[in-house]
Amino acid sequence: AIAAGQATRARAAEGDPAILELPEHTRGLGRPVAERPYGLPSQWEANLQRRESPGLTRVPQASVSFTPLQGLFGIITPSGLHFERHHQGWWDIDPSKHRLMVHGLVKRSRVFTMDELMRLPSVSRIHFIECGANSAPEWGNVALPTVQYTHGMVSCSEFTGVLLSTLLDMCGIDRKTAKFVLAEGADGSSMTRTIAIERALDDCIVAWGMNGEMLRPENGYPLRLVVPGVQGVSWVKYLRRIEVGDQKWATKDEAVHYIDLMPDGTHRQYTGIQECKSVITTPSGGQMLLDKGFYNVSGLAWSGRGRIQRVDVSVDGGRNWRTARLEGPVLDKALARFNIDWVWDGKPAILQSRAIDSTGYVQPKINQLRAVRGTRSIYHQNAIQSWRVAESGEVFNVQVY
Amino acid sequence: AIAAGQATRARAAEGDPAILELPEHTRGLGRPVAERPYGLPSQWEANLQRRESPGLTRVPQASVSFTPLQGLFGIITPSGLHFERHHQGWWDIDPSKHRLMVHGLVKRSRVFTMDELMRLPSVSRIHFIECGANSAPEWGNVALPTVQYTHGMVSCSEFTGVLLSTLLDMCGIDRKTAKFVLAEGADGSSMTRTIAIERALDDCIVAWGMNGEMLRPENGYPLRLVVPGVQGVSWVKYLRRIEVGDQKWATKDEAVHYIDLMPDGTHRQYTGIQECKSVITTPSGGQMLLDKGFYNVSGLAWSGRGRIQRVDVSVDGGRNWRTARLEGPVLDKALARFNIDWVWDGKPAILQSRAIDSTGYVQPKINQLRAVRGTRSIYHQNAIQSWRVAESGEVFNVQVY
Amino acid sequence: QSKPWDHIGREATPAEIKAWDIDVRPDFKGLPKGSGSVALGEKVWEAQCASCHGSFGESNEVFTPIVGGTTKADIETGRVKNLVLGSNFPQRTTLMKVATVSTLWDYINRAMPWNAPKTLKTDEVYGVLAYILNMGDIVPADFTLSDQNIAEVQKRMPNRNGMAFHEPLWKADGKGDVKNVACMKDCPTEAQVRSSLPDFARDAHGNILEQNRVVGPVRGADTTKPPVK
Amino acid sequence: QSKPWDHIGREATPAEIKAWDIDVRPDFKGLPKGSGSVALGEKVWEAQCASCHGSFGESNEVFTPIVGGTTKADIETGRVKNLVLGSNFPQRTTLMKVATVSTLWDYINRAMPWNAPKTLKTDEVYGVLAYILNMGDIVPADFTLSDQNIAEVQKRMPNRNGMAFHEPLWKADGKGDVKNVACMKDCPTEAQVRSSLPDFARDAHGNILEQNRVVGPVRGADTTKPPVK
Ligand code: HEC
Ligand code: HEC
Ligand SMILES: [Ca+2]
Ligand SMILES: [Ca+2]
Ligand SMILES: [Ca+2]
Ligand SMILES: [Ca+2]
Ligand SMILES: [Ca+2]
Ligand SMILES: [Ca+2]
Ligand SMILES: [Co+2]
Ligand SMILES: [Co+2]
Repeated sequence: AIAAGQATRARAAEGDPAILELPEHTRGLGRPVAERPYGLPSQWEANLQRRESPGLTRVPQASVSFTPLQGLFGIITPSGLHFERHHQGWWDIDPSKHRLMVHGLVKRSRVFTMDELMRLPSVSRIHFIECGANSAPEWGNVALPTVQYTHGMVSCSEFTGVLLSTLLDMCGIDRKTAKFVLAEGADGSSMTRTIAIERALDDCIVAWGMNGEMLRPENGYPLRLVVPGVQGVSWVKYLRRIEVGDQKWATKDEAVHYIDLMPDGTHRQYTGIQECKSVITTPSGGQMLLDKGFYNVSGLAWSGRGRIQRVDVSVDGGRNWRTARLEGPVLDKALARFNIDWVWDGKPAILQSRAIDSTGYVQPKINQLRAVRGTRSIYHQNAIQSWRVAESGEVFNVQVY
Repeated sequence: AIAAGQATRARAAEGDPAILELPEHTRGLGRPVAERPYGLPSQWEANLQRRESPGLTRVPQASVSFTPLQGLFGIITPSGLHFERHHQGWWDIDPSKHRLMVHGLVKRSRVFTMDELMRLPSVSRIHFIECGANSAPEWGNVALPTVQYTHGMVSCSEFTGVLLSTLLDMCGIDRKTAKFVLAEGADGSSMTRTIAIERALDDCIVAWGMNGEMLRPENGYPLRLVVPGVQGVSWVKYLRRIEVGDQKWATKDEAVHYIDLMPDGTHRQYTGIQECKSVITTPSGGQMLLDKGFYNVSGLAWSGRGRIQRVDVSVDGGRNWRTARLEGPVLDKALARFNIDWVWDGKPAILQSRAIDSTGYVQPKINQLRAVRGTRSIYHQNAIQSWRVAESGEVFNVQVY
Repeated sequence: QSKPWDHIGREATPAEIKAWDIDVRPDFKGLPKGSGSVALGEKVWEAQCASCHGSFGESNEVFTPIVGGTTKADIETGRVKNLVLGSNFPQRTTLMKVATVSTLWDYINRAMPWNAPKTLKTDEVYGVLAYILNMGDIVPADFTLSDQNIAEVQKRMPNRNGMAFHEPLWKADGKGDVKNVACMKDCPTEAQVRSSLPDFARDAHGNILEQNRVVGPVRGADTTKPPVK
Repeated sequence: QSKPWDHIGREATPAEIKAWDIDVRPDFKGLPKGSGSVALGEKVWEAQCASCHGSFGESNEVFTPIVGGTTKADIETGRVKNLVLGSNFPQRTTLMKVATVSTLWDYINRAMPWNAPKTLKTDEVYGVLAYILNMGDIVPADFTLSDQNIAEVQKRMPNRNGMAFHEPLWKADGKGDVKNVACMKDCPTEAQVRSSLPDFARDAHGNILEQNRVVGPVRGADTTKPPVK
């Protein structure tokens, strides 16, 4: 045993066995091309899954699964990890039988097959989608252990489709009377949401493509509405119908949910915009720093009102701030990735990020949000997130202001 | 039978059964969230796979699988459909045992674990990767039926990693003597490629992230070199070693392959740059237009020397050209998506696209390429691609100049 | 100006529009003619709704209760008092929130029963909505709800005056109602922890160790164990 | 200037560098001492290489042949004539192309045998390379290749003068050697088909119908049938 111990030590001094002993893959023949005609992540990445938050919802077909932001890079969300929000379950619809109808206050109504839609002039644009209820459980107090659950209802993809304005123009909308459109899905919930005509004629996309391929079934295959900057529930999946009208619809998901309860007991209705927000994803809640010393602190920032202009980071609970590097491209209503240097001295620290968008809006602190909106509004919680790094290296979700 | 026929006609006049008869998914409860913790494309998308070109290579571990560009959108390539090129098969390497060594003409050599690399300052950037042999079989004559096989060895992803320059700076390269670096992989082939020190210090990335998650095993998990603008073989997968030196290495894949045979019998050696190129992906070879009338002609353009500045499209075999729309963002050494309107009158047509990059270089015709380089050089075939649309609507791969 | 793609697609037929254009607006545009009594509604409810929502619309099983928390006084004022800050009522039921009765008609018709949406007959929708409204004391037990009297019922909705429209959060170019400033140095903050994760929540989402990558600058904490002090 | 991340990682030990630093350059930097005869090489070849590359390095099975196509005259000039335009030689063998003998030493040592790379002993690499060179008439049958004489052998490589360095295709900011102009109207072109897909190639990649999406502006053509005229 002593001899073996000495041998191990000698070898350790000589170097790392992972280098000295050539691994199997350096001495063998690997696997063939196209063994997986559609590829998957490494077996070593299985920990990064979309996951439900237990207790958040009561039935899994009217529920949420969250994107594991704690392990992601850059701005593109892998489509396999895109968060899910269904109200009546997801379907894998036969695209040859899917139709889109556009009607209402138009000169001529229109029915399109997928074949027809996909012939139309298309655009491809990178946008974030965030559920209006992202970070909702923490309007009051800290409730969730990791960034997957605090912020994992945001994703960012490259969407391809025809501008909604192109379709509305084709139908000859009545520019005088047309004030709103209703978007409706083809699933059981037939999700319906009102969109202002200015939004509809601006940058909304009737999209079939997501990150280079067709939308995934969980995200509305074969057709979904993309409403840049607006909460995800308006990005109607399995889109089957657009009605042009002159009044808001007050549908269930704009009259009973996605309404923001204010301290005076009124609800703000039609609060779609996802205001400027950011979060540090590494290091973040539930993670352990391995050691003192240098870290690349990395995170995401976005704004439903435009581009990210700047992100500042504090490591002392908001007393002092430094401006982070933004990775390019920094796009309109898209996630932006920021990075900043940090040397951890091993002492307790509180990390925060604060985004500023192209309108000059500064992401608020949770107490500033509460001062205006109270703690019960559920939606649109875009406060600065705080992560406490303990001496042990463990990172905890906290509220600091 | 007559009655049934009449009933069908009557119903058809009333409308489309796909609308009139509500489908099951409009009348039922769908599937739960997180049923697939890592999602996959729709069952209806199974035709779009990466595929081998029969006869191109002789053993599937030293072979190629091609990206189905004919069915993709935008600029991001779905990672599951990223083309593959292996020389000795692919592996799914345990990242905790992977090491990167940097040594040679440096003040201090360095060994990094993945834990250590991923602490370093990182960048996230969107770049294309193209195999130097993409489109190679057609230096002579038309040989391949579809754009998957003519151009499917190009992909574009968002890569995340540490700049190679950061690592080289850490090691203190000797700026006087250091002229080249060698990059080496950890697989059986231990692929080795020489990179000029100016390239290495410019925009090369030692990358672990691809499209938001870790690299896929087929693309070098857990570490690959990204050499923007340079042919894919230099993007060494399973990267294990960087040696700094003062001479080129003339490794097998830069002395026996990836050398361009010229008419005079010499080979051009070290021809890494992927010059400006484009291709129309819809409609493209092997596809059938469903009808006369309007089409959105869509394609991809890229340049290893910079950004795409303009793409022109001809529908008459290169006699007349119109400038296409470029979708944003248009990035350095990244794919750019172009779109242009076209009304097909049902007569034969020949579609071409021609890209111009930020250096002013104009993508050449195949005869112009041949006039300088002959027909035998195998690599770096960046000619204008021609697709002939027959009266039947079928699209054929042709050469026209 | 006409576009070269204008020929793509075709007009919808009246039957097609009828098949899909099912939405009902607050002004009752889209509401089909029909009627249903509370009694009919009770039958529908017990047969097709109660299994999920409970016999009195009070079940928490699949969703927040539909009925409860509203008072006769609310029906007078059109503002639900239990929504005001300080109220002790534990839930926000559907009837407490919804301002527009059309919303309920539209939604039940469109999406309920949850596992068999769009199977109710028009009169059944009227009936079951009448039953729900009756459970909320908005209509009497002998009421028959119809397209003729629904506008009257709207005037009794307990939270009909409870909605505020805050335009800046509806328009992309609006200005936020919450303001922070981009202070960089010695900024005002207590810099102390005001709230942190309750102990029971540490592993309520499973072991976080297993939800993080096996390499990288960090690992997941083993939340099956208490934090290291 | 020092960086806050400079402490990350550690120096490689000499043993580690030795284990991985296996590359051999054209100037023979990195070449380990050793030697191997053609006779030894023949044994290695027959046992470990011939199954894939053929007994005389001529097999097409897994790859282009390694040996063939070079002449004594090429060895004199250092330029392989069969590479010149107009030659009838059907293949481009490894020995026809490779200019640097170091390349072969490095590659065999690094990657061969294909299914068991890095298992050859140093002397076996010398030997099997000697055998390949002998098959190409570059060294005699009684030759023993070693680190001492490999530089001499380099002088006999048939294509040693066959490489050209064209810097513009090596540098990102180089200028292309092929020029087109961005003509927009009435441009010079025959606009006629000079080459098209041979009939046999129509379905050589399978049925293209099954390689396209089931919806969209186009379908895949059914290439099990001839094109519609
Ligand atoms: C199989 C279970 C089930 C049955 C049966 C069912 N429901 Fe529901 N109901 C749900 C669920 C789950 C939701 C929440 C859906 C969502 O998240 O969008 C819901 C939502 C509702 C809502 C909206 C509540 C709110 O505040 O958003 C109403 C109203 C409603 N149901 C009425 C009915 C009526 C009337 C019936 C019978 C005709 C019925 N339900 C049958 C499960 C059911
Ligand atoms: C199991 C099959 C197999 C065996 C055994 C094998 N090889 Fe190979 N060899 C290959 C393949 C396949 C390639 C091409 C690899 C690539 O694509 O990079 C190759 C490539 C080569 C090349 C480079 C040829 C060129 O032009 O690129 C040389 C030289 C070579 N082998 C020599 C050897 C020697 C020497 C041995 C025995 C010690 C050997 N091979 C054993 C399959 C084999
Ligand atoms: Ca949402
Ligand atoms: Ca390549
Ligand atoms: Ca309507
Ligand atoms: Ca617990
Ligand atoms: Ca070396
Ligand atoms: Ca055939
Ligand atoms: Co919702
Ligand atoms: Co290769």
